[in-house]
Amino acid sequence: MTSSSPAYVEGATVLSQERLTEDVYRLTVATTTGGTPGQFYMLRAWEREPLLARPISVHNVEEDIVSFLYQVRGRGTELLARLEQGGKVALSGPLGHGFRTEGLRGRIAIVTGGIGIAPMFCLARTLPPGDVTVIAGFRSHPYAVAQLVDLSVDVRVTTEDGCNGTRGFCTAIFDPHVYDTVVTCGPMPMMARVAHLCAEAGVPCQASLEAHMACGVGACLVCSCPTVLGNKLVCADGPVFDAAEVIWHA
Amino acid sequence: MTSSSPAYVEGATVLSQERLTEDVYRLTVATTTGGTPGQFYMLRAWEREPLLARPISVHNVEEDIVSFLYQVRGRGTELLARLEQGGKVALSGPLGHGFRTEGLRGRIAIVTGGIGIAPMFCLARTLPPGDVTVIAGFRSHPYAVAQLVDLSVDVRVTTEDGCNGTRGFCTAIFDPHVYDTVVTCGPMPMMARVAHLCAEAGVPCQASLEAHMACGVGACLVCSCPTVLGNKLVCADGPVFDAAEVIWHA
Amino acid sequence: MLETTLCGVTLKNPVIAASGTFGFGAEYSQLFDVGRLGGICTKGLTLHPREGNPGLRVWETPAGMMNSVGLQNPGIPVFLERELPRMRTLGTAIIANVGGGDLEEYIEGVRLLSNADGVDIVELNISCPNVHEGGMAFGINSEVAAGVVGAVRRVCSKPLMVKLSPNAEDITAMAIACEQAGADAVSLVNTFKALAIDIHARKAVFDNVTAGLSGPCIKPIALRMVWEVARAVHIPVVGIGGIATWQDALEFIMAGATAVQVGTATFVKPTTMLEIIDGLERYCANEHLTSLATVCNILGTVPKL
Amino acid sequence: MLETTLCGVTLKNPVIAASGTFGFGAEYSQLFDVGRLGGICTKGLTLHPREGNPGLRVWETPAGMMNSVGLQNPGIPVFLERELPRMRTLGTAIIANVGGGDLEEYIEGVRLLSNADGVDIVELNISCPNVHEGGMAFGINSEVAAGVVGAVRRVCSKPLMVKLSPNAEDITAMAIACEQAGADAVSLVNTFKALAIDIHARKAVFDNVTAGLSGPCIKPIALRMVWEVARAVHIPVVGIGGIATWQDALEFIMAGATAVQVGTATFVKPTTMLEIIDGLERYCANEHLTSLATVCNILGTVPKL
Ligand SMILES: Cc1cc2nc3c(=O)[nH]c(=O)nc-3n(C[C@H](O)[C@H](O)[C@H](O)COP(=O)(O)OP(=O)(O)OC[C@H]3O[C@@H](n4cnc5c(N)ncnc54)[C@H](O)[C@@H]3O)c2cc1C
Ligand SMILES: Cc1cc2nc3c(=O)[nH]c(=O)nc-3n(C[C@H](O)[C@H](O)[C@H](O)COP(=O)(O)OP(=O)(O)OC[C@H]3O[C@@H](n4cnc5c(N)ncnc54)[C@H](O)[C@@H]3O)c2cc1C
Ligand SMILES: Cc1cc2nc3c(=O)[nH]c(=O)nc-3n(C[C@H](O)[C@H](O)[C@H](O)COP(=O)(O)O)c2cc1C
Ligand SMILES: Cc1cc2nc3c(=O)[nH]c(=O)nc-3n(C[C@H](O)[C@H](O)[C@H](O)COP(=O)(O)O)c2cc1C
Ligand code: FES
Ligand code: FES
Repeated sequence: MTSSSPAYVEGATVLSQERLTEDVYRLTVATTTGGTPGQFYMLRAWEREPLLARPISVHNVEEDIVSFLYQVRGRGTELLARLEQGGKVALSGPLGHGFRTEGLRGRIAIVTGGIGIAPMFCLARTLPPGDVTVIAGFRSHPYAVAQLVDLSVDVRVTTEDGCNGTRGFCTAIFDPHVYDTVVTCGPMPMMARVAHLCAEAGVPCQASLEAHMACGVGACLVCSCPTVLGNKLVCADGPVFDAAEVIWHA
Repeated sequence: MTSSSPAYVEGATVLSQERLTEDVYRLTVATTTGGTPGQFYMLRAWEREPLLARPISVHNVEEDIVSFLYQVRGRGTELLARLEQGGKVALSGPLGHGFRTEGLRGRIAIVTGGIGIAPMFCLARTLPPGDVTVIAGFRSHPYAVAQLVDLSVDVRVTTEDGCNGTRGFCTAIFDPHVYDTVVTCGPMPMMARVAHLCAEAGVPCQASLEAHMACGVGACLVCSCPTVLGNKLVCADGPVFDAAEVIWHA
Repeated sequence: MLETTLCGVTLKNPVIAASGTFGFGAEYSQLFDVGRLGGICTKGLTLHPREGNPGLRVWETPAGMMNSVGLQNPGIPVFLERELPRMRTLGTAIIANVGGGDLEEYIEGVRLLSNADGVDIVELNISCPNVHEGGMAFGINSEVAAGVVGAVRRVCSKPLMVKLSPNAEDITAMAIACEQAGADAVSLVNTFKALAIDIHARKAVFDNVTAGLSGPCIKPIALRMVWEVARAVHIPVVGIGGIATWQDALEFIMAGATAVQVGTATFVKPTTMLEIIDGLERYCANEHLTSLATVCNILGTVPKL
Repeated sequence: MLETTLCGVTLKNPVIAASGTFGFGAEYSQLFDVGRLGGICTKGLTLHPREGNPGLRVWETPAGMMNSVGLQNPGIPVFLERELPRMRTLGTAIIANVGGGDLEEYIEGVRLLSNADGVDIVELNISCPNVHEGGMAFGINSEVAAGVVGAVRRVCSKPLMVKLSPNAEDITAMAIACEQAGADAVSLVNTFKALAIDIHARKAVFDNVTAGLSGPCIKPIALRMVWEVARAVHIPVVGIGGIATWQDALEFIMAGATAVQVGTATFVKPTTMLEIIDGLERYCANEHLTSLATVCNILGTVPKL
């Protein structure tokens, strides 16, 4: 999981496609391109429509594989989900700046909402397990949690329908004061809330943002997000930002 | 094989897809929409591209199936060829005016080039076998011939590479004088030649024409072909025309 | 819920078959119940019969198609005698689309159509890119267009809808000019002038070199034009261009269209217009709208010009 | 075989990265050898830095995409200091694309670029549909455009290429006006002004309401415009709009383009331009062409205007 220089691979082979819940899948691809936690790839597994590739975070990396955890949202992810073992996928990556792991010290909270859990497995692997608490919120059935538990990480689950763990949002059981650093990924309103709580508590927080992308490499400027330092690019300056820099609710 | 009124069927089920040669397939679909020899269907088995459905002749009809014989030419036929048993295809048909079988009397020659043989199986089935000679030209390996032989039809094959039957074009072994009526389907230059030979010999000839189509029902006028009676529509006035009417080489 | 009034004519719903893509209605009635449509625009008619263009007439492009039909039609007298009576049995509004090679032909053609029982609206096509001598020539410059519309208006006792070209120099100015010259409505857009080249033959795919582009590919531009025009005129606007789903149709309505026309999408799937009607119906029900007029022209944050 | 001269500048090949889609070249050099390209057009530069537009900036459409970046750039002085030196190491021609809010900004911007070592060509963008105060305003009317081009010409010692908008009232007249005002070349097209509506939110997708459409969907229209312009002017024409394959590029060349620019297709597949170069190379070899000029502007059946 050392940082490697990005590449475009036209036909990477699908090693496996696992369906974890109704709409969440794990795709494992043979590629040596690697990546660090929080980095992402642009994926494309169709011929014409949709036009653009889709950004998906690195979920796990081994020497010669990269895996992705993703939720079917629209046409692009639906087509990704149709990939079968042996199929081909075009990918560019690893791209962007991931989590600043040098800044992750002391008691670390990883707060995620839904598919925001995707980049956290490879992150948690790099951290001392005893120091890490994952607070993961889901609408309903949780996913990708068992593998974190296997790392001996402390995992607390919330579900909106109460089918598992605490009923409610993950932010309800997240108290920033008991942590030294926080990492978050999930829907914007959730991350905004986490960022707000952390700011109040004076705890540093890194947030992995999303934006619609075209190039993924910083060339087209469509993925900008407003920060206190001006517009930044989610793909090239991020996707991970210091939450205090981001202008939430812009 | 009686004439039936056309219908649009959004998801007809594929019963079988057989590959006959490298690029020729037979697709059999469950539908009760029927059709007469020389009629065609507009087929579509993909979501967006190409935009338009593709016209394919009725190859054979039973009570609740229709089959098609087709050659992969471009994207549309390539996608048709990807259909598997159980898959779905959208079809409109049967469309157009087929062969005027009431005009097929005496000794009948069916002269085809390449995939032009497609509509001839269901035609030959309706004719008295002893009266029918099929002269079928192919570039290389013949296809869809055995089933005609099974009908006890006299079949003569030519191949351009000489791998089977007489080497050369089918028109080289076609003498119109020994027939009372002629039916032809194949590449335009070949049909033009057949039409010319028939005209010289004073033998009536019916030709099944091709044109790029959009609607297939006579609504858009893109499939016009010049005839001595003015522009006619291949989809609605044809695809089968009296060869003497057609202005070949327009 | 979907009933729509378009320049005084009541349509069952705002979904109309676009000219040149639906023949005279009977063709598609083989495949579905065309009586459910809000209306049908006839194939472009001219006073005199026309053979249309020679050579290839259709070509596919990414998410679109080009056509070069060139106003092939039997002429208005034959239409009135042979096609109109049959159209009148279809149970939907009849919009006669009329083109012309010169001003005289337009005037004479409209006069005949205007006197015909059963024609509900006359749609004046000043925007066909596929005829050399005319048609689009009238649809580029606003003053020229106003001249034709004014002249035709004088002989037209039916509601007069003018169909605009996206190739116009300034489509908003064009719409205003048509309104001032007496148009009761405008419909837009016709096809975009486009080119395809056969690299093997080293020549244009079409004998006429250029041809008209239609289909989903043009929708974003057509929608922008409809929005611009709807803000600028006070007559109804009928939206056309790449509409393939009820969501597309609703976008045009939200941009200010009173009704929509669907062309190319019918080739893709013959029942497209029925699905659009059903979808709009469901939308109204779900959103508790008594009429689509509620959501018409709602990008109103920007003031009317 | 592919070597191409564009207003006196020798390009390795006629395939250029389009402005705004390729940053300053270094971004994509992560993914492929950008030194193989014929040239790179910089992101649109303005004298003063710009933050670009707020809100969503990209939206997909059938076979295309809309963008509303709005000339976000660090300003020409910062470009010259920070980006140009790095660009010069890439080993390909550098075309500085320059926009502006008013005439003064254009003139001052071009003056700075014109004096910079390493800028091979200045591409004057009078056609950006995404900036309120300017840009496209200059690209609609030929006389207005001629005014800007003339003024800029006087301060520009580099070859001056003017980038035209497909939203121009009359793109042929526009090209002629630019030629007469001193342009050394024209490039076309920029993006088409287009609209997308979020039917759930009942408002435009983009804060600016309209945005610029690019990608394969626009190719047939862009190709027609290139053909029309190439017949009308005597300066080189650079073709842009939806080019995604070598066959597309060849169509533009056959329509009269000396070179082509590729934008959106690079997002679809980063190595698109390399494939286009390889494809053109193979084509020339197969057809025994010593230069693509042989097949440039071969729809010549129609006489030059
Ligand atoms: C850096 C980055 C990393 C990501 N990592 C993951 C991941 O690991 N797993 C995962 O499931 N998803 C991830 N996403 C989100 C993923 O890119 C989108 O869900 C996907 O692009 C949707 O494509 P679609 O064609 O399925 O949906 P569309 O039909 O394009 O859209 C469906 C819905 O998703 C929204 N959407 C579309 N594209 C994006 C986007 N780029 N960002 C945010 N919302 C979008 C649309 O607005 C719409 O509401 C990531 C996004 C970014 C920017
Ligand atoms: C009435 C009718 C009946 C037909 N019956 C059969 C049949 O039974 N079996 C069969 O294999 N084919 C048949 N065809 C031809 C078939 O429609 C075309 O081969 C097919 O549309 C090509 O589509 P594509 O997307 O694969 O190729 P494209 O990529 O569209 O084109 C590949 C090549 O085929 C040519 N072509 C494309 N469409 C047509 C067309 N409609 N007519 C003629 N040439 C075309 C193109 O010019 C090009 O040279 C019939 C055509 C018509 C009009
Ligand atoms: C094959 C074809 C023929 C057409 N003929 C006419 C015509 O005769 N008169 C006219 O006003 N528009 C004509 N049009 C334009 C359509 O009515 C419509 O304006 C255009 O196709 C855009 O809509 P669409 O994208 O839904 O097809 C024609 C379009 C096509 C595709
Ligand atoms: C995201 C994006 C940003 C663009 N920015 C600029 C720009 O700054 N200056 C400019 O002249 N053109 C700009 N363009 C237009 C492109 O250079 C090109 O003219 C247009 O996209 C059509 O080509 P395509 O279809 O190959 O993308 C931009 C296009 C895109 C997609
Ligand atoms: S996606 Fe192109 S700059 Fe970020
Ligand atoms: S394909 Fe439309 S009229 Fe023949």
